[in-house]
Amino acid sequence: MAALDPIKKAIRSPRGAGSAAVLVLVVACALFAPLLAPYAYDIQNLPGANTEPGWTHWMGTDEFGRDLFSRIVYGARTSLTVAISAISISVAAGLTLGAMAGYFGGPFDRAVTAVVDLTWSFPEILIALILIAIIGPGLQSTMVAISIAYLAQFTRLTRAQIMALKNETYVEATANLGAGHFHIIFRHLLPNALTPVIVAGMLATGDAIILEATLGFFGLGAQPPTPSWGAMMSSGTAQIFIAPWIIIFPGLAIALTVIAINLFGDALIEALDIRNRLRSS
Amino acid sequence: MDSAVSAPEHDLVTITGLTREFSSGGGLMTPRRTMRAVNDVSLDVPRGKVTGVVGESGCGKSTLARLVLRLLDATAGTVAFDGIDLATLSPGEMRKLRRRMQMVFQDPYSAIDPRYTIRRALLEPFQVQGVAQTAAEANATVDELISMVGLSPRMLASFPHQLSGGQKQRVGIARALALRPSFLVLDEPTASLDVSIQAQIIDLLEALKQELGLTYLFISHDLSLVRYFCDRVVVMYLGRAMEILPGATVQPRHHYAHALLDSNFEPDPTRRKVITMLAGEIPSPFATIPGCAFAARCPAASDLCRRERPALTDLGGGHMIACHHPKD
Amino acid sequence: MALLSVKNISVTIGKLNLLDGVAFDIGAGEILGLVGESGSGKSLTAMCVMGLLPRIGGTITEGSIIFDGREMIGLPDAELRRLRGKRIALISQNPMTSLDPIIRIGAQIDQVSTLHLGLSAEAAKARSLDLIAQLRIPEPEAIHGAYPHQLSGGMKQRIVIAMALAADPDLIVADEPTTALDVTIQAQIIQIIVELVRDRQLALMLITHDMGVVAQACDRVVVLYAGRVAETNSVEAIFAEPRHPYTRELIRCIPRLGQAPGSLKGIPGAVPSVVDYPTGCRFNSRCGAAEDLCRNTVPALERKTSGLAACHFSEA
Amino acid sequence: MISFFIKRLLLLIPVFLAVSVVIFMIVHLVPGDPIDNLVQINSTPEQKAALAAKYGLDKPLYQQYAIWLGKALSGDLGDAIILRRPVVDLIALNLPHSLALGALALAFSTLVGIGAGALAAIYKDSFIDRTTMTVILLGSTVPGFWLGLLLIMLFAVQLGWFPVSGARSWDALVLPVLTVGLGGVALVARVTRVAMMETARKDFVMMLHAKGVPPWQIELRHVLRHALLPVVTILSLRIGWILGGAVTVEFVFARPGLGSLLITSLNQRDYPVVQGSLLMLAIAVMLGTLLGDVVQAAMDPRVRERIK
Amino acid sequence: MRFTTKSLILSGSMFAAALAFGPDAAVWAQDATFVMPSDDVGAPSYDPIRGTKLNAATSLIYDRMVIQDADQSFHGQLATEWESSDDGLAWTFKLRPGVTFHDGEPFNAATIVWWVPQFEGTENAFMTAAIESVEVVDDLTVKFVMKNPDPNLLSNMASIFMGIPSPKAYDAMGADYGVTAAVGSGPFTLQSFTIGQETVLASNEAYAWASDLSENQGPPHIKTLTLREISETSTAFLELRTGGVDMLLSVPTDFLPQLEAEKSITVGTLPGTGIFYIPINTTVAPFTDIKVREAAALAVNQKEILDNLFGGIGSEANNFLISSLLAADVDPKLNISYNPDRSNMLLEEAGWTMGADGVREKDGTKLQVALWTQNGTEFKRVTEVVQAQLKAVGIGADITVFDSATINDQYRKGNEHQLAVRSYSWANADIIDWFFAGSRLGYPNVSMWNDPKAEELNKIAMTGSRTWEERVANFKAYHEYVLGQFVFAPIYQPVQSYAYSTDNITLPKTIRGTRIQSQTIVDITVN
Repeated sequence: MAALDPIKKAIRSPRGAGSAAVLVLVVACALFAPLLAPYAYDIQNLPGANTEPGWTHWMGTDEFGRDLFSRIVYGARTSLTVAISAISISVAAGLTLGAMAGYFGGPFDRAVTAVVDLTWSFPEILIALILIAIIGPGLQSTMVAISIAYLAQFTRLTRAQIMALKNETYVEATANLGAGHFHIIFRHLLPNALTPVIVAGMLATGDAIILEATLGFFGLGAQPPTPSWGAMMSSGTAQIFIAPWIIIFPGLAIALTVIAINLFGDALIEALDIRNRLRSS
Repeated sequence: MDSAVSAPEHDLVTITGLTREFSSGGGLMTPRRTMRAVNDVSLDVPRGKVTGVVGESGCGKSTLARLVLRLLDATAGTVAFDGIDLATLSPGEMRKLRRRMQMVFQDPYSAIDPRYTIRRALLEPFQVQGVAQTAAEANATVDELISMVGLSPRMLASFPHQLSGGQKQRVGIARALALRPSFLVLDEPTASLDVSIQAQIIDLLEALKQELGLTYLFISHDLSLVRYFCDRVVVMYLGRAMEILPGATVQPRHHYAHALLDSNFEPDPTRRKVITMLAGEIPSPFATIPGCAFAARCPAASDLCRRERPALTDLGGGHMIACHHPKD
Repeated sequence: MALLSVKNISVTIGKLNLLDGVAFDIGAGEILGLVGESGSGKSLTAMCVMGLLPRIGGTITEGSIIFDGREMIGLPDAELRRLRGKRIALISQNPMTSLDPIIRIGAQIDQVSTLHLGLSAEAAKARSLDLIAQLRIPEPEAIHGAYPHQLSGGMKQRIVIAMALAADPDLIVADEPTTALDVTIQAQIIQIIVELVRDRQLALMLITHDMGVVAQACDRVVVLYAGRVAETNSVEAIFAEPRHPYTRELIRCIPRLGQAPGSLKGIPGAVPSVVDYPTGCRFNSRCGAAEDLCRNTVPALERKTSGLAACHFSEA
Repeated sequence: MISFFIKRLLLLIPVFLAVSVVIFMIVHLVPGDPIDNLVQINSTPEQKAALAAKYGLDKPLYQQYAIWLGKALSGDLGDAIILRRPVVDLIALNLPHSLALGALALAFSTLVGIGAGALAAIYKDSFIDRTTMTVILLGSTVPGFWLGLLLIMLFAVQLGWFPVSGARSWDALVLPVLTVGLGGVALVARVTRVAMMETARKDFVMMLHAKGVPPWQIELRHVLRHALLPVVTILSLRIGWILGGAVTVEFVFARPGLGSLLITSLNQRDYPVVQGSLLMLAIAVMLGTLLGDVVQAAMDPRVRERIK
Repeated sequence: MRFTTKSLILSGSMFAAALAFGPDAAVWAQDATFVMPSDDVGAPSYDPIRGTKLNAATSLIYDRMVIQDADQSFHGQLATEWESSDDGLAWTFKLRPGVTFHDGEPFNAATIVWWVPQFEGTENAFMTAAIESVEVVDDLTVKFVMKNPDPNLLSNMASIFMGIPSPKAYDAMGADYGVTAAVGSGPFTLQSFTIGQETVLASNEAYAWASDLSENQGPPHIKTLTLREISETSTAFLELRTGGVDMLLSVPTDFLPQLEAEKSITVGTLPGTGIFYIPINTTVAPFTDIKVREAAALAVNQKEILDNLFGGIGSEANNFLISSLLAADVDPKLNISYNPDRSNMLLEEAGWTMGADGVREKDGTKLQVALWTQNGTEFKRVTEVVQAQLKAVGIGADITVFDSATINDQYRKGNEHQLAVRSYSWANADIIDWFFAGSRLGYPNVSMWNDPKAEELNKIAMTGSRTWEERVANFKAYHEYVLGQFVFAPIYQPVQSYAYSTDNITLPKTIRGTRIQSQTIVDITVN
């Protein structure tokens, strides 16, 4: 498959291979959490709270005596689900909005650009916190908040792509064949604009994982006992001296995942040779 | 071919007073500036002939090409195709008419969607026009099209980046011919190709014209190429037609046309020349020039030229010139 | 003795063999035309002569380049830098992008003479103003203080020429100096370059794809095809009796006034891509006279009745 | 030039108006009635209405907006409902901390980011490049609060070099600046690196080499200067990001700031404060882009040309 | 009167002693930084009359008429002695002579006459609601004429909201009072107040009227005291550990083990002033059924929580009041203690049968309820354990974590919450009224409890008691009734913990008072 070629190429570089391996591992954790986790994520064992990492509990236990490794494995599920769904919504909305704005231009474009530029200059965490204040706490609202927080980025990028692509000769050539806007947008512009937006979406997934964790740190997002890396760290801060592993392991899980996403994204960008197009926004 | 049987003396395309303005700025930051990319151009494109438009960058030749195909709407003036005023057509009618008028673009490298195979690119005209085809018909069509431009059907499965520039331009021509048009606008089809390939493409276009009875509007900056390929030549400068030469061998009399001619070095070391340096460079298209657009650079310019714009007048035999002091 | 002597250089970038045994000389005060179509290796040759090949990731795998009696290959960077700009200057292909857009024109010309001639700021400026005037640019003082975007393409190319002349070089490499310009300006720039070079008795390596320009400007011509020299000869001989079929075909591809309709034929096929050069003569797939010998054996660049040509059948 | 900036300021007016409407509306989208938080449990509807009238919450929305905007333009952002003092005072109290943290973090990100980015670009694809960029990537891939806690553990607890928290002395700024700054370093370094690599491919750089200009001079005087242009753009667009995004860091280090003021008042449904601090952030964002334009114009004659 | 205390002579002699050591004290004069309890963070003002949230520095700026010791006994601060008439309709207070406010204004009977009516119409009006009027007996004696007997008057007078401000400053400053300045007669003067950040206090060098709970009867030893507000407890803990601050006025219990491990840190505890409990929304199914309420309450394993979450520090809560209150001493049968067997039995009786997934169901409805909690480590922890404990008897609970400001909004809606984990801090039995009176449905009556009998008992307890003993008995009855209705589930009674650096400061040997307030802080010396 031609579509998989860049991925293959990306995996061939040492960075790409390493990061891809980590990502496969994380995704496997999320998919097969019940099989991989040695314990249930919500079974408390209060007398065994704050146990150091060891043979029975590889990463120790948390303040409720729950197995930290199992919770990190399940936490991958929460973090990835939130991040990937949020970014998917965001990418889909950004593609639509950006394509409309970029293709048709005019007052609609100016309005979209103004709003997008302004929200883009505000930190995602503030946008998400304000949105959650409006729509209330919980996993779904966190997803919505994150997706709106990143909407500006994808709208900008898509718009820039479309603006560049619509000057390509083949677009004019297709118009000259008598093609309508619909044909041009969906058969030519969007398919060609897709790659950088998807890669940017992939990179943003890393940021979204951090954002989800930060919201978890503020007590928003996944509700207990559902494990989320951010919420785990939030409650771990209270144990920082007696059970530092509670905060260190989820933090490492995030760092590792996000670094892997970034490195793999970089490798992919190189393989696809789209650095310029990503920067065009 | 329906157009081949039409009377040759009848003009296929008639352009009258065609003008197109572009404006830029006009926000709070910049004053609104208007340029006339094409300024009051009138021209007939005779059926079955090659009409050439020659000029340097910014002369409006590419805009003219797009106006003729109504890829852009004219600010003023009309384009009549086979007697039909394009401006009066509804989008649906215009779409139908596009089957009869097509374009070959300057840059073959970006003229095909990089994600499309050649086959898909060649079938797209039918898809866009809603021409239903069975799989067998489609295969036959693309085979015929690709062979017509001298490429092997093996290339149908290729992506554009796997083809050389010349091959891509051939695909571009095949795509333009897919709907069996009678009229082709060729917008500098060889400008980004090597000379050895340029000659191939010109040769191909010539053959296709004969074979299919096509009418061409050929746009180029290369006067020698235009004079070789075209039956009539229009010299444009800053959006205006400066001179219309009825035949390839007719000596131009406009000073600008001469400058163009002068700039062309012959491939013959025995015919080296000392060119007359033109003063200055092509003015900004936004500048408003009261008189002759070429006056500022013209060696023969007089006050009259700077004051009053010369009208395009017939010197006889269809040789038209817009100059107060034509060269002898 | 030749000012510059390029001897059988071969160049690779990555795994690609882009130049294969390119050789030519330029004498002092001579204008050499390096002609060929895209992919022939013209610009790469210029990079070799400028000692800039490593900047684009290329390596000279064999051969030598001798400038004024000194071997340039293997020269330390600092030495090469003293040659560049001072003794060998470059006029690049695209004047639009050859000047630093955020630095004043004057400063960019001054830079050369302060760097290589050790001139003071005032002296450098005076020299630059003089050069600007010599290039027939009006109001040198204003131009000296202007930024590149304020100038037209033709003007910019004249500034690039001034920059090339600023340290009184012995050799100028002009890499398609007019391709990016309008037709009327192209001719003027060529005329200016040739005039200045002739006046100063400088050597010029003029790279172009335009046989018209070659005929107009050059003393001798090197025809490159697919990374190899096809033929070198005096300009008169090249046009009068080309020894290589490629040269002959190339000249024939140019439309001439009064040429009969339908008589313009291109060279069949396309320039082969560097990834699949044919064995033997690289022109064999497009050559009407090619035989098995051409397909199997690389023709050597041999001396013919006049000039050198790499064709098994050229003497015929 | 000056007239350009006057024009730019004028151009910001409609943007400002649009933003102010959005900010005003956001607050009315948030569920929860501030009056409910304010009144006694068993107060009568009359008492509620009186309070609503006191804060102008009984008028139609557009009137409330007009009144609010009118006052805001004269520098009166109203009184905080919960915090019981003029919003302007609260902002005045918090803004300096945000500015200090923001400016220093910005300076840190810029200097370190440009340095690292330039280093990576000059030695591109080498060991130096990969190591620098990976180390920098680390800084941006961990949540700010986690990084903050780790820095506290290391520098404040283990080494005792800096205070754990607070905003009482200058050295209390070091760790927060590092925490906020490290996130920005990656951004600046990446932009610098890519911009330098892109610039290095430009024809004029080849021309400079052809002129025999020493490479270090080319990198520093020409290439880096060009690379700074996108860096300035990015940074100017991210002023609000730097001022408001420090909210987690402010939380961990128990520091005052615009971000934490905003979040606290949002949680308390203290609308005037939310509106005021958002408006302040929006103004900072707009001034940031304006400042970016000034710097751009100072650095790039083409920009000056465009704005003439 | 039982609580009448005479302390003038004692305090006079201590004053002399303080004068004698005066020069030395000056040598020792030092600065100190304390961290306020995290609950105090964000208190917007130092206006004790209109403020609804005051922080720990308030007791240092203002003196009160009386203060309370840990044993619930009252000690004079601005009042030296007091007595109540037998019918409870008059209280006479003798005021301490020689007291001046920080602005130099004298404190006397006129002050009290001005002060009491100020509460009218404020949120704190209930404090003085029983006082009809204040009469001046002489310059240093006032008489409160009561609308009805209020045995709780002294307890109210000891509240932090009863800090007495300088009338002159209070009237002059209007709405700004307490924000930009606060003028009391306490041992410290307010230097600066940065909301949410810190309050800087300076020693009131004129201070010579400490209560008999303090050894030091002169100005405080600490000359400049900074009270910082740090909402993140781990940050506060790290500050203490690194010497950035000298004392944490309150430490979450879960930090105690960590602090005790530190050599230079001493941790002390005071009796608790509140409990953790689960209000049960009695108006929303399934908790309209008392059996389900009881089952939920009995499912809470107080001991498990005490031992594992709080390291055994503090005590189990089995009813609604802190154990030092007499009204807490209810019939043992009524106390609510962990009893999973009965819990399961009750649920069976109520028709909820165990489902395959461990959650009970009835008529196809799952016994799945909402369990709300607020941000804060202790809350979230207790809630998570409670969730697991409820699950053990087949009650599934979905946790929602709100921030503390939003959650009250949510309660007010009345029908969205079912269970919640909450805590209060209040050392008086009238807290039952606050949380269960029918007039405060939604919030603070989160249980939405509105029952005629309870209202009647409430009325008797709140307004029908003439003496303290009567009041205790009435509240006990009210308490017992509420307990029997299972409108809440008690969980845990924390202790108050504080921690300080022994390297930096020295605390008096015995800590007096109900919490670390002015009476202790004036005794603290800086090493």
